[in-house]
Amino acid sequence: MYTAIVFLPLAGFLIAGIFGRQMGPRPAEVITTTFLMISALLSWVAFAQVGLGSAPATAPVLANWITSGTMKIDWALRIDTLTVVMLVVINTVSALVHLYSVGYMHEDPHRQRFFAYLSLFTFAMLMLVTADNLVQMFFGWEGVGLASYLLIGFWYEKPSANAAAIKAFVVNRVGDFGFALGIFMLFALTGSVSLDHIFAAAPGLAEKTVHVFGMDVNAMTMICLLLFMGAMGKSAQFLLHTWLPDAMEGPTPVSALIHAATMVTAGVFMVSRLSPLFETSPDALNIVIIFGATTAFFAATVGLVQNDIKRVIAYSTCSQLGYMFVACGAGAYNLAVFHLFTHAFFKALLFLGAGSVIHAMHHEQDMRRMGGLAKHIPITFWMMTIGTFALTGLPLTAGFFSKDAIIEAAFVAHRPAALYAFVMVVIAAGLTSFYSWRLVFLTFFGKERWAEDAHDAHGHDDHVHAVADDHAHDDHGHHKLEPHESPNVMLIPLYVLALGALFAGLLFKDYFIGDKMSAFWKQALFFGKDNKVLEEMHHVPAFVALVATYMMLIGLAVAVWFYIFSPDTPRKLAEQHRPLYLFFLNKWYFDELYDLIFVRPAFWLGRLFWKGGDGRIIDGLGPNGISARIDDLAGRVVKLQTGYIYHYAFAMMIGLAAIITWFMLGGVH
Amino acid sequence: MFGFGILSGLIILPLVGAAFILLLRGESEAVLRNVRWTALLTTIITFLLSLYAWSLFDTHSADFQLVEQKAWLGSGIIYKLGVDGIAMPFVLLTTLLMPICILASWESITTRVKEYMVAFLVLETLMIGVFCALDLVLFYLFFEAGLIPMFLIIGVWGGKNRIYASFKFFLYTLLGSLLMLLAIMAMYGVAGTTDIVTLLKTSFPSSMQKWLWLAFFASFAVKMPMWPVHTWLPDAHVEAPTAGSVILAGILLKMGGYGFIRFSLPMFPEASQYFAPLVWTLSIIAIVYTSLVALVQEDMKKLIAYSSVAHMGFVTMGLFAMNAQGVQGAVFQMVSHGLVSGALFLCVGVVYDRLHTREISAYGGIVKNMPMYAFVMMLFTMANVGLPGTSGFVGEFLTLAGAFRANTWVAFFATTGVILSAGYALYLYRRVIFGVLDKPAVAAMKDLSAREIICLAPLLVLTIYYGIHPGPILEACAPAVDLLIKNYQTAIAAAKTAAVALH
Amino acid sequence: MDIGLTHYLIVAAILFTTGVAGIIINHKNIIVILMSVEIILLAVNINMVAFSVYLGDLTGQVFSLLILTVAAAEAAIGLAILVTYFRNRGSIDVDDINTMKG
Amino acid sequence: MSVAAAFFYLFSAVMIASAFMVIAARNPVHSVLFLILAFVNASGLFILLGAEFLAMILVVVYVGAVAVLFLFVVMMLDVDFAVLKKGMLQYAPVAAIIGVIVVIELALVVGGWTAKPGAAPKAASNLSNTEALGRVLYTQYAYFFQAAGMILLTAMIGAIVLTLHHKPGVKRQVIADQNARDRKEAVELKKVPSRTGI
Amino acid sequence: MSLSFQFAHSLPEIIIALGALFLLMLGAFGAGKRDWIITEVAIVILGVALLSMFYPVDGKALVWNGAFVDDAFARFMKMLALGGALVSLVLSREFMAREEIDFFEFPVLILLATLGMSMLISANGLIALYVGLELMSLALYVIAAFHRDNLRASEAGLKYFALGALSSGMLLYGSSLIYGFTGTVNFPELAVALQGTPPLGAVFGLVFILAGLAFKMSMVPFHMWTPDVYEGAPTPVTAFFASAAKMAAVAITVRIVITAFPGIKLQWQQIVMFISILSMIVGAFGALWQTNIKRLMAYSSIGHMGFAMVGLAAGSENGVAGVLIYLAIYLVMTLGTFATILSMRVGNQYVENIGDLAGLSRNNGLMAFAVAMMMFSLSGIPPLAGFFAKYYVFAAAINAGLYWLAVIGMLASTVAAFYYLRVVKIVYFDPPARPFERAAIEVRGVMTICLIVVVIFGAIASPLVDAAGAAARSLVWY
Repeated sequence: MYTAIVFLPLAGFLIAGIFGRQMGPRPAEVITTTFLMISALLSWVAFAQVGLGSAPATAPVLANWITSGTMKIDWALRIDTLTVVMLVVINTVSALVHLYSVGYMHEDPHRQRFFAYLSLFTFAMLMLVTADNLVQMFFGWEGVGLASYLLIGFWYEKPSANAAAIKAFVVNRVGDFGFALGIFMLFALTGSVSLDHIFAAAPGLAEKTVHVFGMDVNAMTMICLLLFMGAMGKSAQFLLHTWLPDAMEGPTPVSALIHAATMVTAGVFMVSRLSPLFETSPDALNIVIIFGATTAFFAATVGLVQNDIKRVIAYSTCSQLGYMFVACGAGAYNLAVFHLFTHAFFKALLFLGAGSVIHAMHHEQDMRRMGGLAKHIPITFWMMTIGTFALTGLPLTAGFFSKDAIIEAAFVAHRPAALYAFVMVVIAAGLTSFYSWRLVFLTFFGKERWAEDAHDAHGHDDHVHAVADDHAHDDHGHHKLEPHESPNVMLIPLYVLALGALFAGLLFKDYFIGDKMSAFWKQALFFGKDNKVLEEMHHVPAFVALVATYMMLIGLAVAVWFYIFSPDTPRKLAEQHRPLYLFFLNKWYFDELYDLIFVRPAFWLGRLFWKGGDGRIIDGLGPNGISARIDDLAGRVVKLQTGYIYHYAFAMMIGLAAIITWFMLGGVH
Repeated sequence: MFGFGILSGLIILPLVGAAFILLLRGESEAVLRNVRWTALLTTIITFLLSLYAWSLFDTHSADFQLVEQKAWLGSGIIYKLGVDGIAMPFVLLTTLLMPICILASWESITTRVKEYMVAFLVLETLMIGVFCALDLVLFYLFFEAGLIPMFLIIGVWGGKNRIYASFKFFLYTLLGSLLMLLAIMAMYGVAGTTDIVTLLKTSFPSSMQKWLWLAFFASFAVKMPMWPVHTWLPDAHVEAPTAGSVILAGILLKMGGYGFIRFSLPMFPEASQYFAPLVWTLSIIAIVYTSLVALVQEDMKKLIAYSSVAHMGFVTMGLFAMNAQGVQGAVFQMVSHGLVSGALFLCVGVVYDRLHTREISAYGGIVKNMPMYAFVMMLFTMANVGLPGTSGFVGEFLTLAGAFRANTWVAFFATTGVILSAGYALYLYRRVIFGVLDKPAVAAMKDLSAREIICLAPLLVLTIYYGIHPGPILEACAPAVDLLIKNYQTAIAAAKTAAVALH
Repeated sequence: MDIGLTHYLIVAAILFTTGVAGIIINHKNIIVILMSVEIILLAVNINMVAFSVYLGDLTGQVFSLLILTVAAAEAAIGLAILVTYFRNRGSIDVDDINTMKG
Repeated sequence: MSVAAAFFYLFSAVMIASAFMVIAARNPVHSVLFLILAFVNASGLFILLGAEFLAMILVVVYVGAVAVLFLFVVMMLDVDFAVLKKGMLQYAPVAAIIGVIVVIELALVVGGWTAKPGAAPKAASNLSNTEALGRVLYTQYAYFFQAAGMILLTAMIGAIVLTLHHKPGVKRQVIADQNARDRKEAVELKKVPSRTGI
Repeated sequence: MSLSFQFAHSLPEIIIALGALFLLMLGAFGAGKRDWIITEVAIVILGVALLSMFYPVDGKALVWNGAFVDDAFARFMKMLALGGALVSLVLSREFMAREEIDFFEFPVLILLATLGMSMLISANGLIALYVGLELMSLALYVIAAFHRDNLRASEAGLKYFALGALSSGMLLYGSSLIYGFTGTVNFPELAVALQGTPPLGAVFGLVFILAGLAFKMSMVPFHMWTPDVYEGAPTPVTAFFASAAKMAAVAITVRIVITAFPGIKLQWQQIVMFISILSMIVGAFGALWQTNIKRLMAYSSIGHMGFAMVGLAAGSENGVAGVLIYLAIYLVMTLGTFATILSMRVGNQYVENIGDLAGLSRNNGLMAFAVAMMMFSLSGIPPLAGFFAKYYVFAAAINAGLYWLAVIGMLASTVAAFYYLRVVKIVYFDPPARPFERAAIEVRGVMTICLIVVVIFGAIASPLVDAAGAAARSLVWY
């Protein structure tokens, strides 16, 4: 069954990918979607068996992959509660997104390719979560990166999409750089990369100091930080987050699946999966919590002022991932996974809802050109509202249970940076509430701004996009824009997700973080002896327990004030604090900064090395230079050959004189 | 037959084909067709024969197998052939790539077809010989003789700047190998034989080892090529015809790495240890530096050539890590790189045949009219990047893991190459394959022909297959590598003891 | 001061150097070069004979005799080539003998 | 200073001086004449050494044949000697320095000559120089003698093949024709009437 | 010592000498001046002389009062020299006829020169050396200027003669010093006399002698005549110079230093190294921008003599064997190359510019291949013969500890490879020039045979290597 769960998407990918062009889009859609549906159903079965039931955790080996010396890496499916949770999340969301895409991508001529990619992604993600060793995890890790790359760049004619795709891949690779080094270090120290081995070896290494990169460091701290670097890349944490907003260039279902529900949470999954390692290094966890909190706050601030509907949600995702890492850092891995679980539902819902909006608006994504859509697309509106409730943490919705718990966990965490984290996530909670509602209000309420400047709405990007989709969008004249509700094929996934967003928290709270948690998790997660964060969480002061809800209300109130009652205020505020506004709007200038310190220097250096290093120095002093010198010398040798007998005789005489003088002076003995 | 073994057969077969081609007279289309078919059949038969050799090969043994020996020249030089688990994969790689090369040249070579095919067949003989030779002089003979056909291939069928490139290729490599020749002579002076099997058991004085090592290094470093003696490679690649590039990247570069494994490491263990930091430094520079250079290339082939340099950096790094992962990874990386870069050059050849330019900026958006090509190219690009699941990953991963065990800084810097390779490879892909298809000439290009698919398909299959199941190669070379490392460590330990004893 | 072998040898050495110098210094007349060669051979002959006498060994004189013979033959050939050259070039100026160089 | 020494210095000085004049003279004819002078003096030195046969040969072969040959060629070539003048000594200083060095070095070396301990002078025979040479030349050194013959033959062939031109219109001696002539065709008898002429 | 014994050991010389006299008679009293049969007879005579060396005589023999030595070394080198002469004669037929200088004296002179070489190779004393050398040289002077109506040929002859006379003067002066300081001119006796600390005069004598021989081998700085003479002389004569004459000069150099001067080995090794390094360098650099292929071959031969002398510098038995192998291979390569040069005829005119070879591969595949293989072989690329040549000499040098010499040699050979490659480039990469006319059958035959030998040398090298080893042994173990 597990094999089926993992490999059905692969089968779907292969069929759609190889025969897609021959059989046309419809069969590809049907096959991949069906396979995913089956996979999703099976996942739930597995979830019931392993998580809720008592089926044992297993790790069947499928085949050997790499064997080299002591290094032995197998293809295996590690099934435990953590895995089945992820299976459920991945396959459910993936199946729904497949289904949704049938509608959303209806007009795209290359949609069989799209479905193939989606299935490929799902397969890679499943390989990731079922990995029994770090290298297989790395396989999935990079595999999802590939799929993400392909899907972000799906509209290949759009330069921005291509750029975003490369950016996503390369930034992820930066994270993978750390991940890989972490694997190497683990291997160097434990002689293995299989999870059981390294988990067993981890405590022994906890206090060990090793000499790495010229420093003497604590082995486990170094390993965990390196691995965490991978997680940062994949989960778009602060400093390595820049790719995620740009990734919104991909089709919206992709954003929902990859950049909200599943792939970006791989980092959280990884940290949780490797909890036995992280538990041995409080220092590393402290770093994790700092990064998590910073990301939560940072992304929320940027989210405040974005105008692209998907970017707002993207930053929101980024921010929520920060929350998850705060939970991890605090030691509450189950909480992190729980938030991951709930977040998958409501964020996918939000993305798909946004997709529905965009679909309705004929691929218009700028909220400033929306407004008043509630009455045009009421179902979408309601779905979005549910998602927003869940995100902001309306009591009893999914987000309420998971997110608020994280705030509490941050409060009680025994980390030097816990207080910082607490403050950050609280503020972020308020900001989240504000921008989420801002999104809803801008999109669904107020004037119908799309009508007034329909022409301007098509900025540069859209123009190219229009070229890209010229066949698909022939019938969509830009001037007769009339929002329409999405077809059922798109709405059904919304309903399902909405259910999840509303009830997932309530239903599974006990299993994930509540009373039944030890029965639920079994051995899947590891908590150190000193890790009491989950117990202490229940004994937080009241204000901590309520602060999240307060923040949510404050955010809501401000949003209502700004966007319903006083629409001019935001603009005024922005003008008054223009530098701050621009700072946020430009995402803290990270892109520019990176461009300045990495991208440009890389190209500059490349050119320098090429023209200067290879061209001038190596070739100039090496082959070309030497051959030029040889040329000169050859010219001189030839010049000696004057053609005059007496010169020739003279040369002979000089040679003779030189040799006899040499011997006269003693020669060499 | 005549007391010669199967390896001699492998070496002679292409020559027989070449001789047959030379017998064909005339320039008519029918003759040319016969020439092409002869060449193709010869290479295919050679390939099949090598598969047969492979089936006779015992992967559990670290010994040289299929050994044959004949007296040859006086004074210790013998005709001795044999393969072990390190050599065998390269022999197979060679015989596999040859038919593909012939096929890739099927239509693109229209002038002097006969000479072209003969040059390739001779080259095949020499390349197989390099990997089979068990006598140093014989090895050198094959090693350097390859210069001649390659020189002609680049020079006669190459691009605009072919003369510069061919000369640079030839002289650069020649200079390096001549120094190696001196070392070979010196080794003969010490051991009194040039039999590799005997030499492997000979221990050279440590001061001498260093010089010998440096001399061998001069040759292999150029061949690999390692920074800073790599500049011949981009030029040679750019100017060579497609199949020439494939062979150059696929096999010729591997000779350097093979040489390191066969000679430098086992025969001069102390010197290898002594110079390992140097090799590592150069490898890291190669990886980072050439990756950056690759980033800014405007010529497809040049970009891939530079990426080859970077990938070979992984090989040298892994080799001198001197542990199982490093060395096996290096072997694997070489085989994989042979498949992948060969395929990438074929891919470039595909579009070059259609548009006759390798300027990246001349292309764009060809995924639209060449989706199959785009897919193949994507796959090989990803393999080049080292995506897990492709063969590129296994080698890179193992070499890095090995290097980490040897020196963490080395692994650290080398791993940055993983980021950079993603950068340049995807940047290339984006500019060529993605984007708007707005150039009429580009839009008129047709997707892969059946011939091109036949060329690329085996490489594609193997790239994936070895990506998820690298076992065949790793297992084949495991005993030999283990033995190598064991001997190496024994030698180092012995040297240490000797040093202690002196004090 | 008695005249010893060394005297003869030094005289021969001077003569030899003069002959060589004749080839090097003379820029104009190719015949003088041929004559310089004769001077060199004369120096050698003096050496040979002197050694022969002082060693009490006839070999040197036989050698010398052969040198004389060969020198005569050499002169004949040299002059023959010179004549040929003169016929072709119309000059025996040493500075003209450089149609081939480099 | 003995008479022998005096003659030695005389011959040597004249010889070296004339050798120098050979290379310094502007007129090749003078050079040849100085060459002859040098040979004659060298012959004197040989006599001082007691090598009278070689002294004689030197005069006979060199002065009598080689030098005359030179003179003959110099005359025959009919070079405008006025043109062959200046232009020498372009880098004579360097050449001179090297020459001086060589001379000094040679002088130093030959000055260090000692008879090999083992090779004591062989017992002086009572044969004359010429007779002694004659005894060995055709026996012990017959091989060289033959070889010298081949050398002379080569020189002869070479000189002929290079210089002998069969120009049309040049009358040659044809022995067969000469032998075949008889009186009839060789002699034409004419009756010459007296006091009238033919 | 019976006369027949002496004859048996000097059979080749006697055959050649008598043959030369016979041909002279035939030419002088036979038919017209340009009688083709003379060349053929000369070839036959050389062939017979060559075969006569296979007449089994045992071991080493001193004949003609110790002036003449017959040993394996002599036979080996004579075969090379005679072979070179024979092939040069074969190559000369067509050329001489077309240039209208096919006088009967030419084969006679070649025979006389070859006789000189043969005597030189077998010389066992300084006098024999001198007469052999002069016999060879005088004939060579003449045939260099053999194209007597050609200014360049007579200039070549004149230069060769003037400098050659100077060099024999040097050689003689050296001989006189050696004679004076040791009291003997016989090689084995010299070896005995020069044991222990040698007198400086003997060292000087050695220097002068080696200078004279270096001239004949055209080694720097006594090489200056070579390019001019190679260029000016008629091409078959150049071939003869580059092949047979080189063999003899090197042979006697090897013999004299090994058999006569083992006592001052250190000194001659230094000299040999000195001239060898200079030759390799000048040979490599001088040729780089030559446009005349004969001139190029001149520099090439300078360089090659430098390489060959690397083996002698080693001073070991292996080194000498290496020199012998080198010479044998060089002989084949150089004859092959000259065969191709003699095939360069456009519009009934022999041409000598490298540029004339442009695009030869399109016009004449076989010849182009021959040129390319000769060039690759000359630059020492395996598996061609030239590689083995270099291998043996450098191996000897390395084993004698002459590392720097070997390294310099390798660097020089890389530079040299450049100009050989340039020829290949012109032949294969450049657009075709006017095609050459078809060469005579014997020229093509020589070319093909040399080509085959050069290409498959690796497979047939064994007997040669053994023979060279035996020859070297016969010399060293005196």
